[in-house]
Amino acid sequence: MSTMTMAKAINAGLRRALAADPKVLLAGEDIGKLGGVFRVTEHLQSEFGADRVIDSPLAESGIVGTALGMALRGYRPVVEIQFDGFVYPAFDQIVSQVSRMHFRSHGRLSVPMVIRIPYGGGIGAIEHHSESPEAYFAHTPGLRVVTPSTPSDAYWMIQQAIAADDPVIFLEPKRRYHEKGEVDPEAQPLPLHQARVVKTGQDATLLCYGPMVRTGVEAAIAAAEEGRDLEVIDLRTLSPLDDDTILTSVARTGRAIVVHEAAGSGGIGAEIAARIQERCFYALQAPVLRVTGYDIPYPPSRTEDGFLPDLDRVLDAVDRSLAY
Amino acid sequence: MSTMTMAKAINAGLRRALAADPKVLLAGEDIGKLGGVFRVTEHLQSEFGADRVIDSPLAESGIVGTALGMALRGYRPVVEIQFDGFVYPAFDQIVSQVSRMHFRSHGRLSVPMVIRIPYGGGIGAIEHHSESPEAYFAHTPGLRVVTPSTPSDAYWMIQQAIAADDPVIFLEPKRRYHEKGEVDPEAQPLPLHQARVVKTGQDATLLCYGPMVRTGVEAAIAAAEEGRDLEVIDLRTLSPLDDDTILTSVARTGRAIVVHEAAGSGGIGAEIAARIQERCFYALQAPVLRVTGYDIPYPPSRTEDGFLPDLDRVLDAVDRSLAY
Amino acid sequence: MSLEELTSPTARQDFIQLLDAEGNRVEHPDFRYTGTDDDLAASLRDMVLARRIDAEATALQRKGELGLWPPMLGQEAAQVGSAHAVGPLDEVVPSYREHGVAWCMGVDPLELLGTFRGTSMVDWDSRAKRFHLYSFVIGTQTLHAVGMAMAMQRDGLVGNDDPADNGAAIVYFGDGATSQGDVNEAFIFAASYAAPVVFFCQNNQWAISEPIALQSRIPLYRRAAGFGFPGVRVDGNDVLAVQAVTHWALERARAGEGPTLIEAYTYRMGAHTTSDDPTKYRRASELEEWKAKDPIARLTTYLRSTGAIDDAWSAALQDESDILAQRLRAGCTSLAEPQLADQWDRVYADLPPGLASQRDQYRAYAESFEEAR
Amino acid sequence: MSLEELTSPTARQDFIQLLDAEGNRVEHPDFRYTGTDDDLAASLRDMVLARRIDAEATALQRKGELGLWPPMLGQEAAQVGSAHAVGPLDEVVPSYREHGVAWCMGVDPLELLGTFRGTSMVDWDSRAKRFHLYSFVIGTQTLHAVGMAMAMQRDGLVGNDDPADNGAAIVYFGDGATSQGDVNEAFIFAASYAAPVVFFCQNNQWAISEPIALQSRIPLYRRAAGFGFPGVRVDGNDVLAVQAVTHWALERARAGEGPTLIEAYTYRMGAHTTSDDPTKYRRASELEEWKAKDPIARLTTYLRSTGAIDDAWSAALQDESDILAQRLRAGCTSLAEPQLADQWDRVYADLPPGLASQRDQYRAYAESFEEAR
Ligand SMILES: Cc1ncc(C[n+]2csc(CCOP(=O)(O)OP(=O)(O)O)c2C)c(N)n1
Ligand SMILES: Cc1ncc(C[n+]2csc(CCOP(=O)(O)OP(=O)(O)O)c2C)c(N)n1
Ligand SMILES: [Mg+2]
Ligand SMILES: [Mg+2]
Repeated sequence: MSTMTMAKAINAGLRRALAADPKVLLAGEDIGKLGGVFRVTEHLQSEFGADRVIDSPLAESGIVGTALGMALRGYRPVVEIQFDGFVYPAFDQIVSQVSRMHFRSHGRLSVPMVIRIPYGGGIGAIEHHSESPEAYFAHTPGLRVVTPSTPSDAYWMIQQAIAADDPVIFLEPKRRYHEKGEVDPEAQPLPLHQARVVKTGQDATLLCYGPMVRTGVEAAIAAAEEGRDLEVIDLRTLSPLDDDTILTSVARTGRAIVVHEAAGSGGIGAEIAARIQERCFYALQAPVLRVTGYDIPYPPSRTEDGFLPDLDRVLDAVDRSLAY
Repeated sequence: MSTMTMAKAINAGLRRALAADPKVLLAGEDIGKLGGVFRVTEHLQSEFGADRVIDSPLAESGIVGTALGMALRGYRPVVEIQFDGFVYPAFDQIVSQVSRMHFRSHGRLSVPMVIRIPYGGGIGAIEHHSESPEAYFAHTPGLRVVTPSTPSDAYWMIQQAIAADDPVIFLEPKRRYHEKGEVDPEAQPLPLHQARVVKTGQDATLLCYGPMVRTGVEAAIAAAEEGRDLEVIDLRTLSPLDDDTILTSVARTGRAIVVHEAAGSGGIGAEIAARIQERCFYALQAPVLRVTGYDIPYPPSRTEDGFLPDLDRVLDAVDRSLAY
Repeated sequence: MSLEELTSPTARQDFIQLLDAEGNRVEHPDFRYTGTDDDLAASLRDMVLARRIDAEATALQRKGELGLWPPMLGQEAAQVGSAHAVGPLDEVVPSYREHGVAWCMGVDPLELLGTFRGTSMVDWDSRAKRFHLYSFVIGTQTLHAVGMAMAMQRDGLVGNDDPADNGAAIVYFGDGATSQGDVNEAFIFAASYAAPVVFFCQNNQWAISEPIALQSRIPLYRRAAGFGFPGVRVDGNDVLAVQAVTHWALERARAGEGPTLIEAYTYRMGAHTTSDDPTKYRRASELEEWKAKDPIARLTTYLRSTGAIDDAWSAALQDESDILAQRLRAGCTSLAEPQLADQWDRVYADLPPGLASQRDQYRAYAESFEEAR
Repeated sequence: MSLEELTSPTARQDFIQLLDAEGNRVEHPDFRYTGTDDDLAASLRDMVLARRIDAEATALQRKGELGLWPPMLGQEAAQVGSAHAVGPLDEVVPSYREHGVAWCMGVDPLELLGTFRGTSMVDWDSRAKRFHLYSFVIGTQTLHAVGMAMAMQRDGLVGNDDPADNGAAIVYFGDGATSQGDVNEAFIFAASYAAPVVFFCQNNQWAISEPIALQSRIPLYRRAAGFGFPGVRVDGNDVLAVQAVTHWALERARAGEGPTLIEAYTYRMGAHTTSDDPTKYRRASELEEWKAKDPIARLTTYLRSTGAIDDAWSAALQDESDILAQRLRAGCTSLAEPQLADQWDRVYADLPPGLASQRDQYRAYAESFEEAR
């Protein structure tokens, strides 16, 4: 058991995966000597060699496309996209090739590949460095989309993602990279595709993921002071969604609020709201509410505090939900 | 007033736009002498010259990126993506550049550009030729996403899209290209961003667009025989959605069924369901149901009849909705 | 040849030819065909049968048995010649028109038909055949091939003392494909890592209706030099030259000397696909000119002139071809009909529970529906 | 020079230099600087002020006033030299490090700061300045520039008899950017349409931590030949050579002779951005070697040697520089704070009703919140 940041936890998880399986490879821009711009791959090239921790030319489609080729020969590539906003040049390879190779080959081929993407805002960055592209990937059959919210989950989930035989979009909430938590390398981790009830509660269910889990927990604590007992769920997997955990909770509380940074329209919250109302119709005491980024491009960073869901916006939604 | 196919109607709309404004340009693969693989641009190059109807090298990112450059100097480029499945190489240019240039420039620059995409299945095609990528674009702030369902709408909407100062993703339901309808060049068209009530009804609202409008209307006719009075709405605009028309209808009928070809998870139906339950919570007598493509890649064409929403699946959903 | 020589735009190997259009063997200072006339007869056989497969598939499409077919008519030498250079550890990554390569790699042509009949995505076992899935998004497969080549480097299959231990990847794409970003990125990755890959571009002069001049103002093979590896142009209708050049390029790759771009200069004698109408965009005379360069005719002329083949040989081949055609016609209509319910199991290696229940619901719905009939 | 000559890898103009690192003018057979020493003094002034802007911005970042800054230290000659070749009808399309070009194009350096302070997206009026928005997704802007050049062709701004009627686009990008598909597609479109565009690549040897050798095994300028247009390498720390070469390339473009790739061989003397730590990946000695080639030092030496500038000139420039720096420091902290409520109006030319009500709801929420405080 030790305390470490999420960035270090992913580093430790990658190290363990590299050590355990010679087929595991890392590739990406600046991941070698520099250890990545967030230092998530720090020291891994010197430990495992430049053949296994590969600095790639500056071309995301090339990175993903060649990784797919390596996967087809039995490797388990883990590629890093330097920032969320730079995944789009690789979009074609991801949605038309990586996600479908298993399907196209009638199940003969598989693509055990992980695409790591630091994502989300809140770090005062310039444009294209604070995006939340998860809905694009979650709408794409054949991909798995997961995101940890704590160092411990990050440590385990990256290893589980690497071990998975399907392509996994691994979203790393960059503004939580430097937050610390306990990591127990002997623990028995939760399965990759299961949501976690972070806090149980009776009055309403807060559904959040990645960078917003901390916000959700803080909101629950604040709400408790006002006598409101919120259940907080960390989704962890955005595709496939863990319907059981979500629906069981909302069936009980009758109220749900989804929180994410991405634009609301067509976001993960839309799918969750649609599912909940489909399957918990009679149990719902209020509409599923969404607290999300607005339907505008990520704004100049000095306005991001207003753009990103925060404690107050979540509590405001709780109020509105409970008012039904 | 004349009767023509949708493909000819778009051709006629493009011709009128080219004739009316010298700044209108077309670009794309094979759109010149060949007139496009669907002949939508037939004869336009010989009429307006190769400088205005431009055959492009085989590179979608290049087509969209250069069109953006032309738009920045005052042109109104209309680019053709040959098939839905080939838009992804241009995804970065579309979501990170085209959609944001107005925003990035604080409103100083605008991008009056149309991206035409023949989309959807039902034509027995090989893979990558039957995709429905609309949700990716609808989740992207700064883009407008529209789709006609009839020759008349196609004729007018393409002209309105070209006249719009915002970038417009113009989705053409390819399996309806050869269906005929009336086109009146003297008519007063509906505004581009308004849905149309195709048929009024009391019992439930069918929300459909593009290729599915015909299916929706057929379902309504069949349902009428069983004494069920369905309202059918042709959304026409997928982003922004015409909330007024949608919500007014569902507030009245209390039931809604969204129909589309794209995968259900994270599709347009999710957003519509989420909005309806948010804003018509008390009016809803049944959950908003979705009849969509399944969450799998587009399957071999000899299974597409089962994959695509059809009359029976829509009626089945109507039954389920009315059973609540 | 040195890299400098190979990348020089004025190098004399501008158009490598070993068998001219009239069926005469010609000398080239750098390349020669090392096989026997019997080997060439085997190539001719493959070319003839590949053409027959193509013709039958085209006919099956006309009869409505296939939804679409992209004919390879005219490209037999480029495909068979290059495929004959493929070694036992090599990987072949096709585009969508490589029916001749598929044939040489042992893919049952019936398996090719499934994709175009709509009964399957891609039917053959790409790993067993070392012939990857057809690829329909132009250019994407070039990156996959480079990745496979990078994997071979890591597998220790490159630059070994014993050439039998070495392998490489060869990837096929068209002239139009060279405009795609992915193809150029593939050049970059391959050059950067000196990956053992051969870029085999069939310049058939057209990308649907677009002539090569729209994609490149200069000969395509010269693209490679700017990325730091050799590019060569070979007469794509000359199976000897194609095989010799491909052999050389694959050897370079396997030895660890890095990538090569081969531009096989050929012609798409048919339509782009059965949906296409080339009269809209190209002169009939162009086809006539290229007919005079037919790859099968010239090889037949040559082999007859040397006596390697005779009437009996041709008659036997004709029989073999007829039997194959017959098998294709019969086999096509009896390809198993796909079941939608089966498709869910192919989306993920481990089917998620939500998707399993979606499949089950579909199945129940479809069955209820069948019962109701 | 003919195209053949220009695209030959052995051409003698391998490294065009007109002022060596010691400040001596040198001859080149094909290029010469046509300006006066006074013109050069004006270039020196721009280089010195650009360096000062860069230094102040770096300092402002250190003080926490900017979130980030990408220093251009060392690239002054490449930027000022090329910018001085820009004509009145030309369009300039930058990447994100072109602070020196921005300065020459008349952009108020305070406007540069807003982007990096997080007060704005991009502040300047790109059309009025003919200096397009900064671009942060590597390589994308090269296609925009080609599109602008295509627009200029249609505007009748290319190949006119009177050179004053002609224009072209010049686009800036880095050595790393050359690996992106978009950049290579830009080469293809430009070549295909003979678009009036100059591709100005500042090869500063590094793409963050990645050395140029990872992107290309051969000199970058040679990439162009494979696409069918000339590429030249110029000493990017020699403002005379940069200006002469850029002038020539822009003239070619404006005259309708098509694109050129210029590789300005220079060095990023600072960190990639203020977030970067170059000691992790590069030798200190490398920086020392390049310091000896400093673009400002050599031009100062030269102009002092000819007497074009003297102590008084330098002192005046120092004063000007100090005043500019002072203005930047003061101006930075008083840049208007952006309002989130204003952002909605910039998403669409015509704000859709749903978005207007989202904005109004936000505003009401924010106000209620303010009131509640
Ligand atoms: C990304 C993408 N864009 C467009 C298409 C449509 N398309 C199919 S084949 C083709 C032309 C390809 O030409 P070429 O590369 O020369 O190969 P050929 O068909 O001649 O063998 C086009 C444009 C596609 N399949 N993929
Ligand atoms: C598509 C994309 N991928 C990655 C990045 C992250 N990134 C920013 S600058 C940079 C290096 C660019 O190097 P180069 O093109 O040489 O320009 P320089 O910074 O040296 O001026 C990288 C990888 C990005 N901005 N865009
Ligand atoms: Mg071709
Ligand atoms: Mg650089």
